[in-house]
Amino acid sequence: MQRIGVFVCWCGSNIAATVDVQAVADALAKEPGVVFATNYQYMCSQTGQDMIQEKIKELGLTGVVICSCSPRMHEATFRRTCEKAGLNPYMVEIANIREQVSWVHKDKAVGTEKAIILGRAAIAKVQLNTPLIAGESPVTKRALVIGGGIAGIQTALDIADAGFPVDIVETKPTIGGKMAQLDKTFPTLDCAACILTPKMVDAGQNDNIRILSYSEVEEVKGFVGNFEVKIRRKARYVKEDLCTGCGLCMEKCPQKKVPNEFNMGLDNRTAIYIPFAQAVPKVATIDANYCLMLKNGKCGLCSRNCTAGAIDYKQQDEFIEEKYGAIVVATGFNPISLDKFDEFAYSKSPDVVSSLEFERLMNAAGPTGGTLLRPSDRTHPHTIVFVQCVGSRCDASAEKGKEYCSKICCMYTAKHAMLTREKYPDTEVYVFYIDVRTPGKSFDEFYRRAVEQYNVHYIKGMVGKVVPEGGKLKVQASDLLDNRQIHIDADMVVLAAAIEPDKSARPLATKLTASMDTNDFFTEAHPKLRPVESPTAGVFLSGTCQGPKDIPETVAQAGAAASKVIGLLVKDKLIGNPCVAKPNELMCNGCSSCEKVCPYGAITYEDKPFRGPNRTTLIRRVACVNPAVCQGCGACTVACPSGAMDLQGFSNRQIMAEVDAICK
Amino acid sequence: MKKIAKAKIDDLFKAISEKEVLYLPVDDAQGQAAFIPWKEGLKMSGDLNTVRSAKDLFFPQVESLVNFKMDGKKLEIIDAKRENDPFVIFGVRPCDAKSFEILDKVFYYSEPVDSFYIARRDKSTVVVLACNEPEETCFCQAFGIDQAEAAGGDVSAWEDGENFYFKAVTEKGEALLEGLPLEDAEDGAADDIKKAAKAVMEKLPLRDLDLSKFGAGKTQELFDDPAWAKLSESCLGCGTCTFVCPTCQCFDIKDFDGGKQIRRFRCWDSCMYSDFTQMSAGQPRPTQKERFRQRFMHKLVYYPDMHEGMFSCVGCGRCLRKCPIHMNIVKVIKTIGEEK
Amino acid sequence: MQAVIKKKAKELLECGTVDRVLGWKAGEFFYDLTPAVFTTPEEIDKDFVFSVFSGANMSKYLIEETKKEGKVAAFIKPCDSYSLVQLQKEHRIKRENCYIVGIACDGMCDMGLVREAGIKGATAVSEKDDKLVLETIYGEKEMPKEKALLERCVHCKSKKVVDFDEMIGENGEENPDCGRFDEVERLEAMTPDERFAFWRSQLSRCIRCNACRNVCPACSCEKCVFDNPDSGIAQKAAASDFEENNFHIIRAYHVAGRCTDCGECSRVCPQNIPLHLLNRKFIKDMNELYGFYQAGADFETKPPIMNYTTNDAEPSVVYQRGGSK
Amino acid sequence: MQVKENFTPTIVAFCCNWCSYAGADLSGNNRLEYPANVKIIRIPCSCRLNPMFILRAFQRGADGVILCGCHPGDCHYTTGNYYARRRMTLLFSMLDYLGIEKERTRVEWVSAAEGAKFAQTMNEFVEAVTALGENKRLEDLRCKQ
Repeated sequence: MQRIGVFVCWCGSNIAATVDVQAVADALAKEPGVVFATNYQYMCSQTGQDMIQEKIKELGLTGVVICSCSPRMHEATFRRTCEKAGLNPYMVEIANIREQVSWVHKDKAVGTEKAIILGRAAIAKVQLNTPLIAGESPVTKRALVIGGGIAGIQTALDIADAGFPVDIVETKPTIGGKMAQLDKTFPTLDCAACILTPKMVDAGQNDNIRILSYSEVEEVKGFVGNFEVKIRRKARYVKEDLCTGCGLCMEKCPQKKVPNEFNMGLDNRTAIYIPFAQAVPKVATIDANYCLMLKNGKCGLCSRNCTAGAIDYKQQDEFIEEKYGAIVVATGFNPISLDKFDEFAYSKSPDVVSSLEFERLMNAAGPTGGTLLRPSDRTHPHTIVFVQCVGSRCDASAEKGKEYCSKICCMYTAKHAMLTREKYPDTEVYVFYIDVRTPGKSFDEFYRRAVEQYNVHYIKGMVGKVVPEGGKLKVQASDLLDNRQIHIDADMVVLAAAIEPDKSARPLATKLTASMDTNDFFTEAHPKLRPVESPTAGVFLSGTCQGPKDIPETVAQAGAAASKVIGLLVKDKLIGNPCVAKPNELMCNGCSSCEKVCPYGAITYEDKPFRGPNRTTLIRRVACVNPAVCQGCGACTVACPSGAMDLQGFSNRQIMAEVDAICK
Repeated sequence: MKKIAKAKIDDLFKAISEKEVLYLPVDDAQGQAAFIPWKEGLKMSGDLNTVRSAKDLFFPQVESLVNFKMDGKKLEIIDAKRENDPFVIFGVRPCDAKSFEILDKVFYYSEPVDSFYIARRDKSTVVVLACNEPEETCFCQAFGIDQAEAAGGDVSAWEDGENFYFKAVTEKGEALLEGLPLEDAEDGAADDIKKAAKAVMEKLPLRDLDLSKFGAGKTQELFDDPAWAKLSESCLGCGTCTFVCPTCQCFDIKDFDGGKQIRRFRCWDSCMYSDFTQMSAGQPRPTQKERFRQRFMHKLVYYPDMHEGMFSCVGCGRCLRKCPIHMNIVKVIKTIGEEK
Repeated sequence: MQAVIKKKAKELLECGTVDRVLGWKAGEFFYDLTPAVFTTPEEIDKDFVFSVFSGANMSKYLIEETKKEGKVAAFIKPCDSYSLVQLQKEHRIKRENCYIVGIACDGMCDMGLVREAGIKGATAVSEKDDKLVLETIYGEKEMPKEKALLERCVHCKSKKVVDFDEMIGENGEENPDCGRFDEVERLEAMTPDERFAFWRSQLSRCIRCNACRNVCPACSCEKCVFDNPDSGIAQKAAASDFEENNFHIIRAYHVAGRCTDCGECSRVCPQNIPLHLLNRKFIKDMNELYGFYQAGADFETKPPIMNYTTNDAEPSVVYQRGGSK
Repeated sequence: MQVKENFTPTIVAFCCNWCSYAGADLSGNNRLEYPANVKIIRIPCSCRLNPMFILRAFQRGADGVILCGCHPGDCHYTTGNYYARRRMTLLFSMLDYLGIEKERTRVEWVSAAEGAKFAQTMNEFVEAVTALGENKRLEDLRCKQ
């Protein structure tokens, strides 16, 4: 049995006016285990705290109950007070007799009675409290950024600037991501490459940043501050340290018919290639699916011509293992596949293009050198129809498309329309939209310029059908405002395809035990208050892997994620919350029920030896909770049928003791 | 000897229940027989026996022993024992009647006596009803019980298609029959019933169950029999056999803190349970094999050791019917001690 | 069927595929079969029985059997196979240590139901058409076989063995229209007072023998909360009406989402309490609220109670349905 | 149903630490009254509420039990209240199935800003439970005397 001291606070008249504090102290003094009970004007004052400390020492108190304001107010205060007096801070319980008694009940007798009951409940709980000690764990001062788009680059630069080493893992041969493919950026119309490529160079030259391009995360172990990550460096058949990026190999390569993914397959590249001129690292990569040497063993032209001797046809995938304190996910997005949207004739006509393809067609470094030409006959289009919300904001019951708004399409379509009109004033531009959403700095002005200054025809309505006929694209649409059917003979149709998380995100989430929503966007630890953190401690979110975003938002979030990472990495050790789940291994069945409901991936299983009957040893699978990862929600304790999993500080017995005391 | 026509049996029950509480085997919600206090409209069950034995009426599953009241740090002790009203159990089968003798030896005659048990036992009048239609699970004959003779109670009773016949065996029995609406019958009135019953008893498959391997003093021979492991391997460790058994008598004592009062009560325990006789030092019977062995050794060896060779089984066959995996004392008797 | 199974059992032992065989062992009568482990072909010849009284679900025994050295063969009926998969999902059975022979099943009989039909002193049985012919000490009696079928077989949810190494007989199909929720619906249609009276009349007869729990494949806890003195709710007997209710509510809750509806709880209850109606209520509610789910039907799907969607029904859905007040 | 005069039910309110407990505090800050027979137990998250605790409360003499947590989507631990929602839905349905008055149990989502909603919820709940009268169906007589 504990030796409990009860301290009843008046809170001036806040409590004392509607609760007879003397009567409360007297009643609670009679409870079993209570060795001392008193009341005082302001328990939180220095004098009040001194009294508590004095009594702990004088009477050898093992538990303290404070009847005062809400624990949300002063629990931390009183825990510190008691800790200074040598009592474990978790041996303190608060009975909330201000917010939940004196302030909500006017009758003094009623208030006093309730205060006594709440005091009893706190006493009953403290009887079962055990001293808790927060765990500590070291922090590896290195961060991993998964994804080398603008989000990953920005996060890495910010972390590196703070003095911490960062690795960027990028699955493509170069960093740069989607932004590298863009032409101009809204709403300022500055060139994407002009603002991105310097950052790419910065990242490549920063001593604190190591770029692991053409690499993938294979396995993640450990927890916040202590991740161990295995990274696969895919064989690029070119020695990265030797390749100078001169490009001679590309000139010599006889296999020139490889669809160029950087240009969305609108032109071809060679089997050995550097994706684009400003690639970082500027290192060639051999595409094993097309290389004649790797496929048939007949060629070797690149190797013969490489003055640096960088070509290595025998290269294998390599694995590196590294420790990290924090992991940032920046896996980005992709436009959805338009195969299912037959009504827009995307797969039937090359002149029906996605917006990202359109970006390449407009780009000076693109397949057409920046001249807008129809892919089919390389002529200038004179009528262009833009279709918004292709696969965005779809009905849940529809079998294609996404329910969410992709957020960026309205603005980039306005940009495309405006740029087209500016470059080719003789071109008629139509935009079909459901709504035009422009909530951003200078966004609406931008859109209005497209309509008012550039005379883009914005039509509220959906395109029903696109039919290629006689070199034209017959567009059937409805104008909802004028309530009429429209037929347009277009030369080009541009589809604003919805964006979706990169396909690598789901398997990565599993490796990280990070949670995702039904659309495969990573979920944040709190939708409002912790938007750049994953619920899994030590895992942070940057960019569109968390939800659709434009570039400024992505960069802002990337910086925010970096600052969270820096905040973690500057710590030498992490001090945990001791009110975490703890399994009783003797009772654990290893059934995995707890693991299934843990939002943090804090639970793992181990085969452990136990003493069996008659001097035997039994090996049993039992749950282990990592106290550095567990946040103490208690979901697992209820999922556990045997009651083996319990929550420290809010144990089954403690809560039932409170119930008993209240219902008595 | 007395008799009453079956058509008028309700009159008899009414007359008895006016004097005392009358417990009668009645079909419950699921059509199984249980001893239930008779009231107007309840019909006697047609089953051979109740699912739970008649021991419940003397040794209930849960019984308060003493209560404590807490007032702050003060403790008050309250005696939980209540005065029992006299009661009649009607339709106890000869096997169950024999089980009272076995329980009496433990609770009634062995020191320390069980005052709770005695209080109930003394207030009871037992009407034993002979079995006309014994079943294949009956092996009471192995324990010297004659299903045709309704012995072991205060009143012996027989029934045929028409009538119930009664014969008082003890003074309590005579007192019960006195003043009840019964007709006189000649002394041999039940002879034909007995004869018919005996003829059926001859046909029972477990009639000749051989108990010669068991009894007092056999601990050494049987304790380490390797067959225990095999027999117990499928045992689920539930308490069905012990709880339907008329002779199982183990109990545990528990406290319940209800907030206003703390109750100390006893409740049936089962040697089949993993925490049976659990001690702070550990479990003396760590696996189901030891627990399983305990149950049968107690019935067939330890009890006879302590009670002049009397077995603590009456062959009622309840465990044969109710064990979820059909392991039972008959299989044990036939298997243990076979391999030498 | 028995002959094929026995042959297979012997074959598995003889060719060393397994070291032990889990099966049903003959008893004193035709019906009292006991689950047992056989280690030699001779034992199998002598004592192995497979009949309409081989109702016991063998999957739970595999928890202990697969911890032992060597490999064990088990004959698994369709309904047992769901428990087998569920137990593997819960990491309770080491699949590599067992060899599963799936057996087609036409339904199992229960001796309690034979007795309920008024047949006393049965000593032998044979099947004739749809009838069971019973020899008794009171002469020959017969009854329709369907009257002796276990409740779970009358409303058989699936004749498909979901996990096996080989199959004896043809594997069957799931039977979604088995009507197993009819009785739950009947209770739901009652008034709360009627339901309360019904459940009191059932649960008040509970003797807390724990047969339901100990036979249940989902109740495979190292130590049940009701046996653990530190849990705060341990009880050796139901000492009050509340404790009777509490045990059965909590037990049903603890197996919710893991219960495969194998029906063993109701089969073994010595008091014939229809315990499956509690489990089925949870199953029915989960099916209706969160989409169809059959525990043990596959290795991947999360039980609904350990899962969620962001637009689940609110608990107030309970107020809007069920019998009148 | 017969209502005893002057019957004041015992109500146990389990409140999650992050939203509803703060919501309850806010009704205090705003001096919004609710009956004193509501006693709050603080739990870290609504998903900490074990059905055993609810039954325990009824056994020990509670007449109504209410769980308050963050609004779905707002859980401090992101998913806790989703689990709680399923668990409570199934438990309440089971209690109803056993014939226990469903009005005795309730779940309400109360945010830290909803002090008024907290007080109003408690007022309504107390009223509903008072109308039902004493909890008889899940009581344990041993806890009453």
